[in-house]
Amino acid sequence: MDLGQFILMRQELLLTLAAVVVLIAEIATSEKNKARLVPFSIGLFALVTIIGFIPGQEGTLFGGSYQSSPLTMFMKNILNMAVLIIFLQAEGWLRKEENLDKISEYFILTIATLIGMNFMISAGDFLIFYIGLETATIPIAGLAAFDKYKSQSAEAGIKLILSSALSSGILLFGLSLLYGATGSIYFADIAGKVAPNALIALGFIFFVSGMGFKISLVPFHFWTADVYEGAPIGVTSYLSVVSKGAAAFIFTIILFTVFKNIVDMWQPLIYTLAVFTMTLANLFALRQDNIKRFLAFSSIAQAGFILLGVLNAGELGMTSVVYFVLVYVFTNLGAFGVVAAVHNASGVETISGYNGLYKTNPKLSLLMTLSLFSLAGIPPVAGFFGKFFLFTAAAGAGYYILVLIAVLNATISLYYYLRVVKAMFIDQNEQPIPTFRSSNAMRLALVMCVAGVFIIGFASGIFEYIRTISQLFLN
Amino acid sequence: MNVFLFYLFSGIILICSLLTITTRKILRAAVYLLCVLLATAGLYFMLNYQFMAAVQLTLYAGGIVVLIIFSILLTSHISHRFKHPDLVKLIMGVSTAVVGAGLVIATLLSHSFQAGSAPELPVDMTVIGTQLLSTEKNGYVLPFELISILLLAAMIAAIVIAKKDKNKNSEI
Amino acid sequence: MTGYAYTILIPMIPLVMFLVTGLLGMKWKPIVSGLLGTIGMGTSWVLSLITAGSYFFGGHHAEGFQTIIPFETTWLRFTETLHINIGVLLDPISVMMLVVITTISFMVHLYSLGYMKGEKGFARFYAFLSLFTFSMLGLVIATNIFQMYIFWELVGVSSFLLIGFYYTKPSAVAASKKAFIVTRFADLGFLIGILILSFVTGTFDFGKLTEPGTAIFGSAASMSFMGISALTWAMTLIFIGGAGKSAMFPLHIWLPDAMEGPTPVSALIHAATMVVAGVFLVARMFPVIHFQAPDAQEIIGYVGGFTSLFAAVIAITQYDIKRVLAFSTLSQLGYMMLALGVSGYGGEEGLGYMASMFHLFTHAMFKALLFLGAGSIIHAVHSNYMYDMGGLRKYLPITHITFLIACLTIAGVPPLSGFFSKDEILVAALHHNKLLFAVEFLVAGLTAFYMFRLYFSVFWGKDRHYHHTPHESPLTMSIPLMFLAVASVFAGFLPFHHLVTSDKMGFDTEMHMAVAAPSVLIGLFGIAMAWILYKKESAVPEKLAQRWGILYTATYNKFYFDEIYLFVTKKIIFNYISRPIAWFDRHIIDGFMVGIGLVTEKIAYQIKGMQSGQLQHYAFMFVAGTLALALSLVYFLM
Amino acid sequence: MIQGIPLEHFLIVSTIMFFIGVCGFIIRRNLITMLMAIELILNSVNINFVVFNRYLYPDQLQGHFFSLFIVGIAAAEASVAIALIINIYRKLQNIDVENVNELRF
Amino acid sequence: MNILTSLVVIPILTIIAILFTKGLKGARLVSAIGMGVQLLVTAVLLFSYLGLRKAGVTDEMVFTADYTWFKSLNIHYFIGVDGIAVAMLCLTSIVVFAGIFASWEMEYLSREFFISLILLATGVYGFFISLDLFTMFLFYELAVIPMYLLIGVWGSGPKESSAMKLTLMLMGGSALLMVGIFGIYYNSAPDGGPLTFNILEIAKIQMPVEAQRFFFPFTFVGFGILGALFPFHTWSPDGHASAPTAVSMLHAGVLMKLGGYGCFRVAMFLMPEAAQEMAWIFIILTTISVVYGAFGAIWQTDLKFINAYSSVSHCGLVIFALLMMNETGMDGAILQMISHGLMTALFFALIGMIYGRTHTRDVTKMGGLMKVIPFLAVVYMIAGFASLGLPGLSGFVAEMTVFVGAFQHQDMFHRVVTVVVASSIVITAVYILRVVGMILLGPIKDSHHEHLEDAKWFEKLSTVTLVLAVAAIGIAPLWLSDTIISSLKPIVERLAMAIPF
Repeated sequence: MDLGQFILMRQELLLTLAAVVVLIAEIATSEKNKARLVPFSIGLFALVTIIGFIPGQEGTLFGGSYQSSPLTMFMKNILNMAVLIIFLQAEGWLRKEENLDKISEYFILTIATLIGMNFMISAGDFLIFYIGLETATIPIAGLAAFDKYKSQSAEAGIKLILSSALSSGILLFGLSLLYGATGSIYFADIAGKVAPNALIALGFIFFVSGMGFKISLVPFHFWTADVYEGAPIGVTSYLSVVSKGAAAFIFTIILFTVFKNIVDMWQPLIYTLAVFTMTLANLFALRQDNIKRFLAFSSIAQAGFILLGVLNAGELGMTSVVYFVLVYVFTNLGAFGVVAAVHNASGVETISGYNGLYKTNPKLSLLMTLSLFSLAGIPPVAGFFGKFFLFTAAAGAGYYILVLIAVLNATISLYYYLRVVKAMFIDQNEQPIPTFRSSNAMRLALVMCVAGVFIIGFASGIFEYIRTISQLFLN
Repeated sequence: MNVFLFYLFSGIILICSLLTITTRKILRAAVYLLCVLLATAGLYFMLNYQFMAAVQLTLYAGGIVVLIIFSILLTSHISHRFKHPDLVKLIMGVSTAVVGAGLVIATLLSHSFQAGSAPELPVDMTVIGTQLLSTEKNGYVLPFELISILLLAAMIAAIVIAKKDKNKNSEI
Repeated sequence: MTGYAYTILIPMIPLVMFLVTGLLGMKWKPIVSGLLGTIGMGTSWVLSLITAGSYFFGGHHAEGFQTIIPFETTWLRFTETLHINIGVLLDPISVMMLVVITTISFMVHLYSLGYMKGEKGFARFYAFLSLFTFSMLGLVIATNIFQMYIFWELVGVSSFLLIGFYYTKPSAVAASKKAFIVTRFADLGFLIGILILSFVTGTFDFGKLTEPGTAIFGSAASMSFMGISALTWAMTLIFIGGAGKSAMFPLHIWLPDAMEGPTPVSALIHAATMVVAGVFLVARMFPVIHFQAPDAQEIIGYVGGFTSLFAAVIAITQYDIKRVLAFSTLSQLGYMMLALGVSGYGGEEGLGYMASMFHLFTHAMFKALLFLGAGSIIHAVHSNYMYDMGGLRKYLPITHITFLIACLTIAGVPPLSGFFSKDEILVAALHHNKLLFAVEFLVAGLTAFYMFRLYFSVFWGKDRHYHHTPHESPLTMSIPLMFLAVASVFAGFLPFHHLVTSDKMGFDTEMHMAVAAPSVLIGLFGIAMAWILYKKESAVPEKLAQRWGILYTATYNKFYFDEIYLFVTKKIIFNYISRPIAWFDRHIIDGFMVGIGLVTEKIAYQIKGMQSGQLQHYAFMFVAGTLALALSLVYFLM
Repeated sequence: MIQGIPLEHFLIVSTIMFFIGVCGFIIRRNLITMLMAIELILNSVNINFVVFNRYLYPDQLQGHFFSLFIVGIAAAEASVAIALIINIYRKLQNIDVENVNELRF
Repeated sequence: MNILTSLVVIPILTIIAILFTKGLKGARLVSAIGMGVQLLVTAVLLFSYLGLRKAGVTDEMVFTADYTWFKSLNIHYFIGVDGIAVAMLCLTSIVVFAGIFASWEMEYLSREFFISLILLATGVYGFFISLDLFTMFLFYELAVIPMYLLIGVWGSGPKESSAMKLTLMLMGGSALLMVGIFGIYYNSAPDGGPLTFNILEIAKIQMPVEAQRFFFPFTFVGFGILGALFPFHTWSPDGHASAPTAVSMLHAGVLMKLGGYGCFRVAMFLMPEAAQEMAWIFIILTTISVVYGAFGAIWQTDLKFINAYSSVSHCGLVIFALLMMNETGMDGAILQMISHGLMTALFFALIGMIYGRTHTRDVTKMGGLMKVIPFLAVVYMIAGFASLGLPGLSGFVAEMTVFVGAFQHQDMFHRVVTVVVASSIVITAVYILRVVGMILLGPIKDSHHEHLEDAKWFEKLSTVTLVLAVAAIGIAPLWLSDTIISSLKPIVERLAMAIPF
C-alpha cells in the first residue's frame, strides 16, 4: 500500500491533526489565556473545512475497509460546515466563565466524534462502521453533561450513554447475525450474499433499530427529546444536525449498497417507520413549550421525512437525502443559533418566553421565522426544495399515499412552527427579552445560515452536483 | 469432556446472568457478572481462541468489572438492598425478553447454516499480530488506530465529567 | 333605414344626463340638475315624437310595418350564434312605447321641478329619473331578449333606487327592498326562460324568434321536461318575469308598498312605464307564445283576469290614495294581460293584442295623470290618507278638473280614451272566453266605484282641519296635469288598429255596441253608487264595512298576502333555511375541521405519558419496537 | 470447533444471555446494574461473533477481531458511563434510575 | 428581461427597497410606486398581448421563456401567458394597487406589512405566469404563507386561530395538490422519454387513464380548497373576518382565484378523461357551494362574514362553470373570477374603511351611513349591485356567461343544476339588499356615527380604481370575453376529445 494513497483519507487525517493541535495548544496556553483557544480552534477548524473542499479521488483503502468517493467527501464537507457553524455559535457559550477550563475539551471531543462520523461514512466494513459509530456517540455523552452545574445536563448525559449502549448492543447483535448468515463483515461481500431469509431479516431489523436510535426514528427516539433538552445548546445542535446527518448518510449508503438485494423487504419497513416517526413526533411537538425540546421533536419529524427519500433506492433517493441533510444543516442551525443567542443573552428557553421577540430583536426573529419556514418546507427557502425532492423521490418509488401522509404531517408541523412565529410576532409580552447584540462569531454563523437557506434552494447546481456524485457512487 | 465443559460454562453463564439482574445486592451482581465473563472466557478457550479469551479475562473481567466495583463502592452502601422492581417494568422486561428470545431462537433454529469450505486458518499469535497490523483485506490496523482515538476521546470525556468544577465547590 | 340612426340618441341622452347629474350634480345648485335633466328629457321626447311620426305616418304601409334596426352592435359573445347585441329595434310597439315613456317621463321631470323643490337630494332624484328613463327606453328598443333582460334589470334597480329615495325612512327602505327582491325572483324565471328558449332555438334575436313561420322551433317540439313541452316552460317562465314587473298576482305585493317613493316616481314607474314592461314583454314574445305555447297563453289570460278582479276588490277598501291608485294600476294591468291572453294572431283575430297595447297607451296617460294629481293633492295637504282630505275642489281647481277627467277616463265613460281601449278588451274577451269577459265586466263596475269613492271623498265632503290652507300647485306641476288630461281625453281617437297590431298589418274594426253599452252602464252604476255613499259624509260605508266583517277586514288587509310573504321570507328563508345553514356551517362543517385540530391536540396530550422520562420505559419501547418489526417482517417472510 | 456441540447451542446460550441483559436493563433501578446488563448484552454478542467465526468461517478471523474491538469499546463505554453515573450521584445523591426523570413529556 | 419575469422581479425589488425605508411614509410610498409600476407593466403586457394576437400570432402561449433549473428532474423556469393569464395578471395588479392604498394608514409595523403583502403578490404573479408545475407550486405556496403573518399580526378578532385555520387548511390543500403534481409528473411520459413538469408538454400526451382517475381528485380538490369548494370552505369566513383590509382584498380578490385557475389549467387540462368522468361529483359540490354560501350569507351579521359567504357562493360558481367544460361556460368562469376578484376586493376595502370609522362590523349596530359617509356608501352600493349582478357592472356579464354556457350543455343533469345555481341570484339580492338596507339606509342608529369623516383621497383612489375596473368590464365585456375564449380553445378541445370511459 502506497503512502500516497492516504490522501484519500485526508479529511479524517486533517481532523485528527486538528484535534492534536488543539490538544497541544491547550497544553501550551497559560491559564489566563484559555479564552484565546476559542478563536484559535475555530480558525483551525475553518481551515480544515476549507481544505476539505478540494476535490478528491474515488478509491478504497485497507482492502476495502475504507472507501472514499466524491459523495462521501461531500457528506463530510457538509458535516464540517455544520460543525464550523456550531463552533461559531458556541463561541459565546464557551467564553462563559464556567466553561473556560473546558474549552479545549469541547473542541477535541467534538472533533473526535466528527472523526468517528467521517470514518463511519467512509466505512467499507461493519467493523469500521461500528467503531466510527461508537466514536461518534460515546464522547457526545460527555459533551451532553458539559454543563455540570445543571442536573439536567447530567441527566442528559446518562440517558444518552445508557440508551446508546443498549442500542449499540442491539445493533451489534444484528451485525453478529448478519455475519453469521453471510460470513463477512465487508460491505462488498455481504451485498452479494444478502438474501431475503429470516435470519438476515432479523439481523437487518436489529441493525435498523440501532441506526434508528442514531437518526431518532420512532420508536427508537425516546432519548432524543430528553437529551436535547438537557444538553447545552451547542451540543444539542450538534446532536440534532451533525450526528443525525451522519447517521442518515451511512444508513442510506448501507441500505442502498449492502442491502440493495432486499429492497422489497426493507421498503415496507422504512415505510412503517416513516409514518410512525412523522406522525408521533409531530403529535409530541404540538404541545412543547421548551424550545429545545420542541426542536428535538421537530428534528425527529424531519428524520421521518428523510426516510421518504430513503425509500427510493436509487440515485434520486440518495440525492434527495443528501440534499435534504444539506438544507437541514443550515436550516436547523439557523434555528438553534437563534435559540443559543437568546439563551446566552437572557437564559430564556421557552416558547412563551419568546413572546414579543420581534419588537426587541427583529433580525433574530426574522431569522428564526425563516428557519422555521424552511423546516416546514415553505418556499422560497431551501427547506421547500429539500422536502419537495424527498417527496419526489418517494413518489418516484410509487409511494403516493405516503407522500400524502408526509405532506399532511408537514401541515401539522407547520402548526407548531407557526406557534413559535406567533409567539415572536403576535403575542404581547409585558417584559420581552431585551434587545441585545450577539457576538460577531454568532452573527457570522447566522449569516452563513441565512445565506445557505436562500442559496441552496435556488442554486440548482448544488442539487445537480449531488446527483452526479450520487450516480458515481451508486454505479 | 468438551460437551460437559460446554454445558458447565453455559450453565454458569445463564444462571449467573440471571442472578446478575435479579440479586438485590449490587456487589453480588458485580460478582455474578464476573462469573459470567469468566465462563465466557472459558468458552473462548474451548473454541481455541486463546487470545480472545485472554483479552476477555484481562480487559473485561479485570478491567471493566473492577471499574464497576469501584464505582459501586463510590456510590452505594454495600449492605443496601434494592427495592423489588416495579411490577410494570418487570412485566415489560420479562415479556420482551421471552418474546425476543423465542423469536431469535426460532429464527436461528430454522436457519440452515452452511460452513465455509475454505481451509481453516490457524489462530496463533503471529497470525493475530500480522492481521492486526495489516493494511490489506482482513487486516485491522485501521480499526486499531480508530479505536485509539475513541479511547482517547472517551478518556477526555470521562475527565471532563469527573473534573471538579472550579467555581462550584459546594458539590461533593 | 339609416334614416333612423338618430334614435340611438333617445336613450343615450338620459344616460348622459344620469352620468352628468350623478357625478357632478352635488357640486351644482340643485335646480341646475333638474333643468338639465328636464331639457335632456324634452329632447328625447321630441326625438321620439319625430320617430313615431315618421315611422307611423311617414309612408304607406300596405305590407305592414317594417321592423327597422338602425343600430346594432355585439356586446358580448357567448357562442357563434348566441350573442348579446345592443341595438335599437323599431317596430310599432317599440315606437309606441318610446312615445309613452318619453312623454310621461318628460311630464314627470317637469312636474318634479315643482314637486321635489327643496327636497334634499334633488340632483340625485333627477339622476335616478334619467337612469330609469334610459333603462326603460333601452328595454323597449331591445333587439333581442337578452338586451331586454339587461335593461329589465337596470329598470329594476332604478325602481329600487327611486322607491328608496327617502332612504332615511325605514318603510321606504323596506319597500324598495321588497320591490327589488320580488321582481328579482320573477326575473329568475325570466332568465331561466331565456336560457331554455336560447337552448331550444339557439338565438336571442327577436327578429328570428318572432318571424312568422320560422323554422327555428323545428327541433323544439320534441323537447319536454316533466311532461310539459320546453317552449311552454320557457314561455311560462318568461311570463313569470313579466308578471313580476307588472305585479301580477301573486307577485303583486311589492307594488302597493312601492308607493313609498316620491309621487312623481309612482306616476312614472309604477303606473305608466315600468309596470307595463311585463305586458310589453308578453306582447313582444306574442307570436312565440301564441303559436308555440298556447298553454302559457291560457295562463296569462287567467292570471290577468284574476289579478284585475282581486286588485279591484282590494282597492275598494283602501284609504291611502296612492294605494288605491296602485291597486287600480294592478287591476288595469290585469286587463292588459288578459287581453294578450285572449288574443289571436293576425287581423281581427289579433284584437286582444291591439286592445292591450291600446289600453297600455291610454292607461299610461290617465294613470300618470291620476298619480300626478294625487301628488298635487298630497303636496297640498301633506297626507296620503283620504280621511285627512275632503272638500278640496275649492282649493285645487286645476287638480280637481284634471283628476275628474282621469277618473272618468278610467271608468270608461265615452268618449274619453279609456272607454275605447277597455271596450276593445271586453270584446276580445267575449270572443274568446266568456268567464273572463264576465270578470272584466264586473271589474269595470268596481273600477268606476272605487275611483269615484276616491274622487268624492277627496274633493267633496267637508273640509278637514288643514294645518295651512291647501293651495294649487305651481305651474310646473299643473302644466303636466293639463297636458295629460288633454291626452287622456283624445288618445282614444288614435287609430290603433291601423298602427299597432299583432302581425303589424292594420285592420278595420268598429264599435261593438253590444259590449260597449253594458260596460258604460255598469261604469255609470259604479259612479252612482260612489256618489250615494261618498258624496256626503255618511255612516253608510262604515256600517257596510261592519256588516261584511271578516271579508272587509280581509280585503282591507289585502287578503294577508304581505303577511304570507313575510312568513315565507322571515320565517322560512331566514329562520328555517338560512339560520340552520349558518349553524350547520359553523358547527358541523367548520366544527369538523376544528375538530380535527382539537382531536389532534387531545391525542397529543393523551400520549404524552409515553415520554415519561423513565429511561427504562424508553428501553422497553425500543426493544418492543424492534421485536414488533421483527415479528411482522419475519412472519411476512415465512 | 467443538465436537458434539452443535452451533445452535452456543447461539441459544448467547441469545438467552442477550435477552437477560435486555430484561435486566429494563427492570433494574440501579444505574450501575443497568450498565452491567449492557455488559451482558455485549458479551453475548461477542460469543456470537466468535462462534460464527469458529464454526462457519474459520478461514479468516473477522468475527474474532470484531469481538476484540467490541471488548475495547465496551471498556471505553463503561468508563464514560461510570463517570456519568458518578456525576449523577453527585447531583442526586443516589443512582436510582427512577429519579433520573427531570426531563420528560 | 422577459416582461413576465419582470412581473416577479419588480415586487421583489420593491420589497428590497422597502427594507431600506423608515416608517410608514417611506414604506407606503415605495410600495405605491412599485405597484404602480407593476400596474403599468401589466397594462403594457395586456396591450402587447392584444397586439400580438391582432398580428395573427396563434401560439398557445406567448412571451414564453424557458430556463432549465433542475436539469436532472427536468424542472424548468418556464413562463408564458395566454389571454386568461393576462387577464388574471391584470386583475392582480389592480387589486394589489388598490390594496396598497387601502392600507395607506397602516401604522403598526408598516414596513413588515407592506413587505408581506407584496410577497404575497409576488407569489400570485409567479403562479399566473408559470407553465411549469414545479414553479407553479412554488409560487402557490409562496402566496399562501404570508397570509399567516398578515392575518395573525395585523388582523382583528380571533386572529390567531383564524390565521392558523386558514393556513393549515390551505396547506392541507396543497398537500393534496402535491400528490397530484407528483402523479402527473411521473405519468408525464407514458411511452418512455424524460418526465416533465411542463404543462404544455404534458398536454400533448394522454396520461394513463388509471393514473388520471387516481390523481385527478387530489389535484382538483387541492386547488378547490383554495377556491373555497364546499365543504372545504370554512377557512374563508374566519380568515376573511380576521384579516386586515388589504389582505382580505388580496385574498378574496386574487388568491382564491389561484384555486380556480389551477383547477382548469392543471387538473382539467392535463387529466381531461378523469375530469369528464368525475365532473358530476364536483358539479354537485359546487352547486351546493353556490346555494349554500348564499343562504349562509343571509343570516350573518358581521359584514366580513357576509362577504366571505358570498365569496363561497361566487367562487363556487367559478368551479361550477369550469366543470361545464364548454367554451362559454369556462369563459364565464374566468370572467366570474375576474369580476368576483374586483368586486370582492372592493367590498373588503369598503368594509375596512367603514370599520375604521364605526369600529364595528356588526350590521345590526349600524344604520343610515349614507347620510354621513355618502361616498363610501355609494361605492358600497355599487359593489353590492355588482355582486348581485346588475347589468353594466362586471358581475352580470360573468354570471350570464356562466348561466348561458352551462345551460348550453347537452346533458339534462347539467341544465337542471344550472337552474338551481341560477336561483342564487335571488338569494344574493336578498343578502346584499339586507346589508345595504341595514347599514347604509334608514335612520342613523348609533349617535357616534353622526360625525364620521368621508373617504380620504387614498381611499377614494383605491375604491375608484376598482369601481372603474368593475364598470369597464360591465360595460364593454366583449374584448375581454373574446380574449379569454380564444385562449380557451386548446383546453376545451382537449376536454372535448376526452371521451368519458
